[in-house]
Amino acid sequence: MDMALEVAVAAIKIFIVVNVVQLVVAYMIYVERKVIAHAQLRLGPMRVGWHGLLQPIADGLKLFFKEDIIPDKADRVVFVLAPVMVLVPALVVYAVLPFSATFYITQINIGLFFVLAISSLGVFGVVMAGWASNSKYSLLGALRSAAQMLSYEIFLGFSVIGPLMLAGSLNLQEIVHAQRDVWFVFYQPLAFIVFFVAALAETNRVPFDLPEAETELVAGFHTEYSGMKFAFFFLAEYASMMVISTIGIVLFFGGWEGPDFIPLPGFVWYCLKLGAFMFVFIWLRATLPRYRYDQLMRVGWKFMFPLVMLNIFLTGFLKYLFL
Amino acid sequence: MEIYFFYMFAGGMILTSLLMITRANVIHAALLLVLTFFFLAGVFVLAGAEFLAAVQILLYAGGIMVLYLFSIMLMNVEVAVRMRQWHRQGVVVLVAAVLLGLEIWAVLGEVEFGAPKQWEWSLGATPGNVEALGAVLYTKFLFPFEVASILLLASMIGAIVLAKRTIER
Amino acid sequence: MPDEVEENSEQTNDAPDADEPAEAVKTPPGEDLKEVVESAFPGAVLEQSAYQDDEDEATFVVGLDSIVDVSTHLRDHGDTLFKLLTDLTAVHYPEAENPFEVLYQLYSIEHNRRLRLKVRIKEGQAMPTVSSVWSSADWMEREIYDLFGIEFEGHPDLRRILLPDNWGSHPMRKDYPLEGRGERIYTKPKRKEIGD
Amino acid sequence: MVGVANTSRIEQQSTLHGTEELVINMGPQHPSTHGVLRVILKLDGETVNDLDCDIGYLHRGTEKIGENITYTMFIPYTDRLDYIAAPSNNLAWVTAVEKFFDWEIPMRAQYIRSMVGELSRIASHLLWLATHALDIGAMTVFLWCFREREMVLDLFETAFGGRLTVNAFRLGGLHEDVPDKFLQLTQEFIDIFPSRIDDYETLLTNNRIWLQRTRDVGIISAEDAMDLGLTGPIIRGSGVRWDLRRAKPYAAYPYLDFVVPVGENGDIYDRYLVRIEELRQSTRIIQQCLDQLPGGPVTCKTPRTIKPPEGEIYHSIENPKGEFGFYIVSDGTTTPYRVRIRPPSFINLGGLKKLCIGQLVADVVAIIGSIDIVLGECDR
Repeated sequence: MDMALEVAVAAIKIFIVVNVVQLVVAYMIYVERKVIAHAQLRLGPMRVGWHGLLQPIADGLKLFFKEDIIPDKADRVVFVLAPVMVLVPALVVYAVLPFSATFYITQINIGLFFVLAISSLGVFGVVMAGWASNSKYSLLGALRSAAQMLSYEIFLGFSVIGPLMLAGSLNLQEIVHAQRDVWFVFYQPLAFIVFFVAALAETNRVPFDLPEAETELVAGFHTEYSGMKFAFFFLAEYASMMVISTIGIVLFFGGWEGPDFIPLPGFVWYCLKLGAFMFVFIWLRATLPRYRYDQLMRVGWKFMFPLVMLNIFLTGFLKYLFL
Repeated sequence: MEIYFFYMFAGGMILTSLLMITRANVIHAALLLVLTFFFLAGVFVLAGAEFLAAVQILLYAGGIMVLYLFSIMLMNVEVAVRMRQWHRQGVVVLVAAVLLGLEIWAVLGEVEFGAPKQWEWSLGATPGNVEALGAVLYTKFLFPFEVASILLLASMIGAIVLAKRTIER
Repeated sequence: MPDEVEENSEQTNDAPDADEPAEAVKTPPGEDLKEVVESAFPGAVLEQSAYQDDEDEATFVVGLDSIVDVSTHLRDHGDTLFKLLTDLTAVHYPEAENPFEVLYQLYSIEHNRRLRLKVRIKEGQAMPTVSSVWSSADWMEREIYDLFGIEFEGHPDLRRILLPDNWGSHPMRKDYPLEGRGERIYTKPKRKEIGD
Repeated sequence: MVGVANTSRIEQQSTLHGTEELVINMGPQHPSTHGVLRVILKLDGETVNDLDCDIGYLHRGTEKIGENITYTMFIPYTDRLDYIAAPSNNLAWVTAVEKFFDWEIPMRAQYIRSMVGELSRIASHLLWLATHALDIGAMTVFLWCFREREMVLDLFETAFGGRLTVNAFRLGGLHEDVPDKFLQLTQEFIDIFPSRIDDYETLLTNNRIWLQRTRDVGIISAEDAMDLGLTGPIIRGSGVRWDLRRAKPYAAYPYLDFVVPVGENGDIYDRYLVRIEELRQSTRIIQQCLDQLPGGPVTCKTPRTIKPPEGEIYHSIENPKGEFGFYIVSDGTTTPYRVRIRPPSFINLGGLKKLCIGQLVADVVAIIGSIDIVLGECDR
């Protein structure tokens, strides 16, 4: 009986989170369009609803009803599976993310590790999509993206080790609790820089949006996709942006905790911090050009890798000295 | 309850590995191997080794298999599919299969069937899983661990040297 | 207004007009260039003309055989340095004895001078390519081949460039019909690979 | 005619063993080939080993049309060549035809011609900067540039009634004098434009990523540039201080003061800097034109039918994209015997192969952007 109840509660939580995430993602796209539009002297969506507020819904509906095209020479099974393989890991990760002190689906003691493991699977969908499309642009995009995401996963993984050493736990809740006094970003600025750059690369955002660089590869790995399958890629991209932002908030900015003198609920703090992160993502997109493939790799291996190793070494050394 | 999950994961593992070795398309085989890793990770979780499960997914599925796919995709799969898949190695295969069967039979003879009471069914409840692993790895097994690292390092450098020579040529 | 103008250009090449007026009264335009050519290849310049005696319109008619040599010489000689092949085109005079005129419009940045070379050829006669002298001739010769049907011997990659491969005729010829179905002459796509 | 893709030197070979070069087709429907250009690339990984261009998708036989209509009727056709900077083409055509005659073009017309020519240079360079930056991923510059380009098009509209294809000049001068409002609006535009150039430069000039993407990429030496016949900002980017406005002045340029900017390395970044400086210099030229603009008529007395004497001339001007010239053969009738357009985009594009081989595929996009082509003029 207890078990059934547990399962039911978990199911309800999952239902809420998945749906809220999708809605939030839809509106994140809206916000991105608006912010970029205003950076570029445009208004952005204005037609559907007040200031285009219903635009995401209209877009969603449009994508639902669009014709679903599978290219003749595509590998049908893999082609259909690929968007799913991208979206599912992006959503599964939400199972362990702490949105506030009380609201989360589950907490496991390898939380952070779980997040890294599952989000590393997103690259499969991308590679599958690129290969199954049987198009050269898609294949090039997939190859780029596989190389890019694999490399930057390493830096991402190493950059979280610093905060982990300070917190002494892989459990996301405990990491947040460890920052009650001082956010780790002040202890770990190097780690944060590397984390942020790697996060941009992992989510394929400007200036690392090579896998889908539209001026070179048309749309990279999802060139051949349309309709709902395309929407899956889109959803997954923004969902993983949110995941990576949440991890950043948890590791470096004290998660849902805010300063004591401003009495706001934890969830509100979380949303504020998430919004700020997202804004930086969008801001960068409006400002920066794109790196070239070899430059991206050079930045990673010749600059970020030594930096993050230095950070781990320094953290260990200082922790040994002072704690 | 857990035993059903176990059978589910184990059955899935066997099924996907069988499918994997019979596919003509290398990409499909590689993707099925990923699925196999997933089921294996599930078994690890059931066994209370969630760290191992995460490593399984992160390294094998998320890392190594992507590299496999990466290199497979650069090949011309269409040509490979049309190629002959069964080589005349029936006799060798038969001998190997018989030997393996004997081994399995011998091992299974040792194991008591029934309720596996020595397994701790725990999902995230045990506190010291990761810590215990770390402690053991860096104290008792430090030397083998370092030896393994150096071995990997050496092989990595070797691979780089080989690849670099090709590029320079 | 004009008199307030100051020349602050760092341009190195507005000088050549300076020594002109004294002798230019008598000599036709491009006489000095002709001397440069004639010193190396006597008799290479078959004809010399210039529209309204304009220095920029100096034109030499050169023989089919000597065009590559003359071009190379004009490019490399210190007094000419025609390093820029500005334009390469052709004109069709259907009634003339040599119906095709191939024109080389040269420019020298160092001396700020223009020179036009002309070669007159017969129908079906192939031109030697100058793409070894100026790389820019590559595409322009392809264009002439495409629009006039003049072949260039030794061209590295002589294919049609503007029109489709299976276009059956050469539209810049004067006898190409302007309207009607005559212009839509199809041929089967012919994969012609020159230089293979 | 239709349905058959042109053959290319480059064809995909499929093998199972050994390193295979990937042949990809960029265009003609590709976001960054700036129109209908098809580039066939042979890639080794991401490195370009060979390249072949397929052009002609926009071929309209403009030269042939020119042989069959009068000199005046051809002016609007020149609009459709480099439609990004239409008045420049008009200027090239009218100055070329006027070379047949010894007309005294009124100074007011000459100044307005120079002014409009420079405005079209601004319009063209803005579109180049917009698309070039977009190719490299800087999206905001695109829309910022279009804001100013819009203002320039508005100016054209005020003066001549057309925005894109302007049909600005007539043989012998202008069709009619420009309205005072045009001069006033031009002054307003010139007043704000330098600060807008600063805005673009803030986003790009010292941006590390921009520098990494453009420095030492697509290098062409001055000698190679001349060999390939490259003209305009490309050859100036390679350090050749040569500008037809200086070398063979036309319109009011003999009386105007401006600097011809040159680069040092001949890479994409230098071409970028040269064009940005040309934007500033154009602003300066327009300011001088406005200050020095004389009064009087805008057209000289021209015969009712334009019948140049028999002969042939070549005349070229410095278009935003390079040397844009006309070779005209007149047989003494009202229609030219032969009109040859010397298209800078066509010839500059011919240098693409030399610029791209050995570079990465991402650089091809940047290099095409830095050449600044417009296919309408390339294919004619």
